[in-house]
Amino acid sequence: MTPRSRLHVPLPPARPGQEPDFSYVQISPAGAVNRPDVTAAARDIENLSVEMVRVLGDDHRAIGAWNPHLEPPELQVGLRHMLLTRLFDDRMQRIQRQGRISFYIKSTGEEAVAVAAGMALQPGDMLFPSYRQQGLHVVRGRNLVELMCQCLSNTHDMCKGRQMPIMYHWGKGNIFSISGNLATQFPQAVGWAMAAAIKGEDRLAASWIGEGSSAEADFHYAMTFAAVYQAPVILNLVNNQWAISTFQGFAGGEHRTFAQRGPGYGIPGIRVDGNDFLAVYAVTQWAAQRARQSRGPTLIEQVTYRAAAHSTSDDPSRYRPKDEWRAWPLGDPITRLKQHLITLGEWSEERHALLEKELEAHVTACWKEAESYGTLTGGPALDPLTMFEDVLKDMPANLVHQREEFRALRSAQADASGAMPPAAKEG
Amino acid sequence: MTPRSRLHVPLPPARPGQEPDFSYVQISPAGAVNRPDVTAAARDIENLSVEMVRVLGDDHRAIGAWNPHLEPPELQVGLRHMLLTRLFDDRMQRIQRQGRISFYIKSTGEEAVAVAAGMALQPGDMLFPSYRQQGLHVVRGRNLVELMCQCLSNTHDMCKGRQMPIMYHWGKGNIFSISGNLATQFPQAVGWAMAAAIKGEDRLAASWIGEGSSAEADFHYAMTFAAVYQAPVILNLVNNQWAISTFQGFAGGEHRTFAQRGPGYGIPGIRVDGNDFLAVYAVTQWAAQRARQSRGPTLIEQVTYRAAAHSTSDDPSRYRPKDEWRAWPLGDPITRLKQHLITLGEWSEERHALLEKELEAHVTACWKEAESYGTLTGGPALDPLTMFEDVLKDMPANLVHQREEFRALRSAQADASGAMPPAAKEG
Amino acid sequence: MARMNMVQALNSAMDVMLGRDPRVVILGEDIGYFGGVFRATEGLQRKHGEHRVLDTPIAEGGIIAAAIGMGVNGLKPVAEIQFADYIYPGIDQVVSELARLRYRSAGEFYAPVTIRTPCGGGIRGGQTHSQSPEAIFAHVCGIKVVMPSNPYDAKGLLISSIEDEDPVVFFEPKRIYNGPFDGDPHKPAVPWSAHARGEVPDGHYTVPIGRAEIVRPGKDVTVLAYGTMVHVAEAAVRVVGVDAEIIDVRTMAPLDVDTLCTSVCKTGRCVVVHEATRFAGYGAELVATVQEHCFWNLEAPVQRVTGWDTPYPHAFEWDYFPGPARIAAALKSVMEAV
Amino acid sequence: MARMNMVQALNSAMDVMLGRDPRVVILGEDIGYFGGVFRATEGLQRKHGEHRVLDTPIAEGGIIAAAIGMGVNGLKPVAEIQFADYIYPGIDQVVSELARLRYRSAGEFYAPVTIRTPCGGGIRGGQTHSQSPEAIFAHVCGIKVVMPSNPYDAKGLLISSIEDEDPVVFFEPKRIYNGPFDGDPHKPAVPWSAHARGEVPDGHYTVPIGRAEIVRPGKDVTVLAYGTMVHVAEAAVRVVGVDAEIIDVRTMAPLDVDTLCTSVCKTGRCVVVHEATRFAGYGAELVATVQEHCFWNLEAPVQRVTGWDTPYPHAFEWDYFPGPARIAAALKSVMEAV
Ligand SMILES: Cc1ncc(C[n+]2csc(CCOP(=O)(O)OP(=O)(O)O)c2C)c(N)n1
Ligand SMILES: Cc1ncc(C[n+]2csc(CCOP(=O)(O)OP(=O)(O)O)c2C)c(N)n1
Ligand SMILES: [Mg+2]
Ligand SMILES: [Mg+2]
Repeated sequence: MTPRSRLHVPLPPARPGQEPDFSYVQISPAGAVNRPDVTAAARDIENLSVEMVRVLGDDHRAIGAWNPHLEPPELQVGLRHMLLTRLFDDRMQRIQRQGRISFYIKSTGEEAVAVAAGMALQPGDMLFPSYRQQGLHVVRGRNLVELMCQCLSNTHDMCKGRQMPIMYHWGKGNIFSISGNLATQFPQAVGWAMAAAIKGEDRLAASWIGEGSSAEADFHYAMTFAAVYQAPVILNLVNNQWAISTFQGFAGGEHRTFAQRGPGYGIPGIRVDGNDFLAVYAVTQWAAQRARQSRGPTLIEQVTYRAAAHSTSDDPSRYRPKDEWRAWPLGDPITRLKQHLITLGEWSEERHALLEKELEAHVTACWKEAESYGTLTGGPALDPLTMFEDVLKDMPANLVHQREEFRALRSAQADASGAMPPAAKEG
Repeated sequence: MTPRSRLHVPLPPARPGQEPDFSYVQISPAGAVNRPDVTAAARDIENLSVEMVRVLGDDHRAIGAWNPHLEPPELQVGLRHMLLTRLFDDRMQRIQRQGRISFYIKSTGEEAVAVAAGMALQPGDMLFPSYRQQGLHVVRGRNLVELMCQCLSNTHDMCKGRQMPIMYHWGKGNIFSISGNLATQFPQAVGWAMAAAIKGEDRLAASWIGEGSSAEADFHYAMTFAAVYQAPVILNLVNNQWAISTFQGFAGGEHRTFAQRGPGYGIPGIRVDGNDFLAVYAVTQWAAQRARQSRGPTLIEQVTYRAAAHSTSDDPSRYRPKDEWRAWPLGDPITRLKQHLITLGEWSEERHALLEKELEAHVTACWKEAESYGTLTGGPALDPLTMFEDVLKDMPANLVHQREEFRALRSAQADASGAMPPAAKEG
Repeated sequence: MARMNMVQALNSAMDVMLGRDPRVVILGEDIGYFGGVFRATEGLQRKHGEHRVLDTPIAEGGIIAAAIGMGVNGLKPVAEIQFADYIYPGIDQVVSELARLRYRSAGEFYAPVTIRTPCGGGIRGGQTHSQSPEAIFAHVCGIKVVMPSNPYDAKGLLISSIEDEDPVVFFEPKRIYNGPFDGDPHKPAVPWSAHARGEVPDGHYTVPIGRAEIVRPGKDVTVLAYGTMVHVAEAAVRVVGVDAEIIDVRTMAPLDVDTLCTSVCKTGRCVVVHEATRFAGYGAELVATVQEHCFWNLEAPVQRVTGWDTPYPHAFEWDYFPGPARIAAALKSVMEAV
Repeated sequence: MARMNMVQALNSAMDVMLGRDPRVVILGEDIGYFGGVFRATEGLQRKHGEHRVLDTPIAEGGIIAAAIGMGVNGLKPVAEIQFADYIYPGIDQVVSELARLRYRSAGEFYAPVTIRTPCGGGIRGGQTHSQSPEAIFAHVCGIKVVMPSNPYDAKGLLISSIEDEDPVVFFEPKRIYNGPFDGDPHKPAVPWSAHARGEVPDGHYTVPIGRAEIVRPGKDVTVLAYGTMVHVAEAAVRVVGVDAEIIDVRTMAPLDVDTLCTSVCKTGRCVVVHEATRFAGYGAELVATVQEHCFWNLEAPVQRVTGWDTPYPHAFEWDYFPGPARIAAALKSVMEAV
């Protein structure tokens, strides 16, 4: 009989109504993975791309060579940032449900990926996030009011009403503008890092993309350019198991870890427990040291789970078991850091409850302030005439004319209130 | 002192005036590499992506597990195809130098990559070459006259004068149309193979790109889709060390072999001595068996050397040592197969000289015939009115009008000058 | 006959073609098990199988390349690009390959691929979920470009596209997936069930590619529009009360010059409407074509009403949108001219 | 003052800017050690170092993305795309990122990248070495699009582009790298040294972006052209003997509407010329703009003379090329109209 080929179609471990099954996730015990010197050659540390760097054990203690030995106050700050990120997300989702913003994306369950990495980097390092690393803004001390105003497209919106909610940027905070097109920031971060190297600076770039987005060309460009020029960049691939409705197998995760892409390009790949604050901190620190010592890029696969819906437009119960997140074997990053601090004797359920209350109140206060700058439906509003600005540095003639046409149309409408406006000027 | 990063810029081993230096090419002894069963999992055969499959030893004998044990007549056919390819190339280059065609690309030194692979595949397998695998046409028995007519853009040109020389295609021979845009054929081959798998056929697709082109997005798309759907496809990455003026380090070859990209995607990667006819044949056969048994794609890095200029527009003496090819450690594929046959007692210098003469005469005869169908400067000519055809299946109105405009213009010019344009076929 | 909205009509077209022609395969991001973010492929995988309706990696260039390879291997792939804004990563495979394959191989190879992609604003999607890039594709010879304005045409044109042996880029104005939006976001939404073109046969039928349609005959002025803007133009014409002939262009390339120019030569006046940015947009071609063919009949300059030459701003969607007021102003202005 | 051909002028512009501004870096395929396949960057790496003049992997999208990142980090990158035909793999980074960054971040981030790329036919390059995709980029708001027609402008415009804080796509008509080709391939080539605009200052100077130039004043008809076609138009005008005003558009976006329309309103007749395919090409915008602004002055329909709506065919390059005969025919036809 002639052999015949058959198309393989990746199948997720469980569909709605089935039992969650995460047996495909290979997990190393905490402390089990060696921590090579940052001078190690990529080829000598390939095991890091297969195993999983973990620091926090089931007993909530930090163990092993990757333990970053952070002081309790730092851990408490980390906990605070993660908690604030989560509470902020929860609030914004509720606000979206109420129809007061048009859209939102939560990072629930993935807070450590942004917060721990952000804390391990220097303020001068440039961050190129995707839409799911709001924790970076929190780490860098951004006033939540500004993020809320962006989501509201109100008079204080840093984007002047031009972008969908969550497409933040922060020049002063060295956080790049988020794009709606997936993965584009990855090779841009490499270019930024190449420029830092050309200028001989000690700054590095870090970027984040989802595992689903890694199928885009930009992933390949980033890896190639980073490898060729040994750019000082940290490339984070956030494998939260899902890309909207498709599980990570559709991005090529069935046969290999995503971290293993690194060695294929001659770049160290590290697979890390993305819900382990200490592990994420440690690998980021390690990668940052490499970058600053001209030892080139690192690919970090952050293994985590998208506990929330993809966005407020999504309904995950259509494609995965309802409570799949409960079965996620790496737990919750906030709970784990909290338990670690409690085990250290540096935290308690009471303090946690108090902190939660404090942060809730903070979020509420921020929202009140943000609303005072305008909402979708009321209060002060951005002037629509600003929509003609910033297309180019100086407004070109066609936009000057169009702005005048628009201005005339509006005043005609205002004058006639209901009647049809007369012909625009340039008839 | 603050550590500072520095941009790494890949440096080729030698520049014009310097001694060639191929010490960077890691070479395994012939017969040294194991030949796993085609059912082996990608993860268990990663050594194949680092070592180098070689069958022909320095003593010109075939050894080791990869020896495909071809019969002498088959070897002789292979030698003939490679020699014909080379003589064809040489002739076409001379013809270009004489200004009789506008452009040409030789495959000198890389003939085994196309010829051995082509022979190891089935006629029904679909081939998606780059511009440097003319050997595939030779293997599949194409009349050289047709290739020459394409280069001449004459009345028998399969492309009807629309394409630069060497952009062949061959529907009946199952060889796809060559594109001027690098790498695009790679994911197309995967799509073709996916269709074969959807239909449950036993056909496979094979494609070739240069190592330089592997930096393009299409390489990544091809690898991702091939891995995800386990498509029956053979992806050949021809590492001939140069991409016009940049050496393979600029495509990411400094730190890793290109074959190692394979395991990064969960695809077996095999590094093969691309100038060893038997080795190329054997790895292709192995990959084809995998594909036909629904075991998915294979990435083959063909390690070879671009002995000629990039194209007739190029002058390699500007960027690499003049005689670098002489120092190439893997020798010449034709010489090696010839010596092997001589060692087997199945060939001789005399027979070789005779064959060369016969093939030279054949090429000459073909060229004479091809020229009779028209040249750039004389003889029968394609009707320019055909340029409006095949944009879409049926000619749209705008093109009908433009064709009429062109026709009118030409007859006006002809009237004015007294010259007669070729008669238009259509009304 | 059934009542369908545009999403259902598109779904029905694919369902019919999957059923009739074993060569048809559907592929794209989230389109299989999930049924697509706009639900256009809902139920198709369950019904026709995982080898006919394929979820893909998130790689638009890979999707289009794979579709080309499949097309060359005898299939008829229908690829979905989730938003037209995301077609750019795949544009090299469209321009350099899909559009050129037949020509460069003198007809020996071709890939009958249909690329479906939702375009236009109206869902508060901001600049990366609202673009209308039809002009770019219309400029690329070797592909057909289509944009329907109602469920009946959507199904008929999609079936024609899938059956066509040329590649088709099929733009779906997402703003009218659910109803014939007339340009006023403050009015209650109108469903397709209240519109004649929401009546859609269940089975196979075609609407020809390359043919515009006169959706409202008139004698004073010709309005050239497509997609969402057909309905907005109708609303504007109602308000102004002018006897306009409204033409739904339907196919951007190849363009039905005869229908358009016969009308403009008759009315002597013309307004061109689209949602895309104006500069070097598709409207420029319509204006150029009209003035070339109808110059001696024109009584006023042809006017363009389009999106402003800026990205689509999230908060100012309705200031950006070329709504009925702007169309009305243009209509009056061409009517008043001399 | 020196005599330079266009390649030397471009080289000189980059040399001057590398010398004046430490932020300037050049990157692209084969542009470093080798000096570029058209030699535009010859000697620059040797003179300015490997960290200022970078060979890159063959990945147009990566090149443009890296340039954006560099631009955001304070550099002024000049990226070469080896042929305009190969810009498509990088177009997502141009359209979705480079062109939109300033707008989406309300001015907080921007990348002052210049993309140089040779375009047009004339070197027997066939369909993948001959395209003129300026229309596509002109339609994309947020970038400037430039095409010079002579060495003087080439250097001055390239320096302006590098100094500009907006992104610029800089098309180089490769057919006139060496001389002002007049459209007749059978005549001996004319070098730039025989042309006034082959006189190029050695040092720094600029030619402003956004300004067209009247290269031949006249009163009977306006010819709008750019790049190679400026010279072809001049030849056609000489042949026909009409008193044409020839305008070199020079900047496709933003367009210098005033200069163009002032001329057409004066002459009352207009011929638009480009090498790119006609349908939905840049000429459509020129026609639409002219008819909108000069309608009441027009005495004949504006004519377009362009490449045919097919790919650029290798063997029929000169049948495809919109040469002097076609321009002359159009000139006669607009002059004869009524
Ligand atoms: C170029 C492009 N294609 C498609 C989309 C639509 N899209 C938005 S998010 C998403 C899934 C991304 O998944 P992943 O990369 O895993 O990130 P996650 O959402 O899990 O954080 C898709 C397909 C897009 N925004 N851009
Ligand atoms: C998309 C694209 N970019 C650039 C080019 C120009 N170009 C033609 S061949 C070539 C070098 C390719 O090198 P490689 O892939 O190593 O193949 P080889 O020529 O060595 O066989 C380049 C840059 C092209 N044809 N297409
Ligand atoms: Mg994900
Ligand atoms: Mg090569």
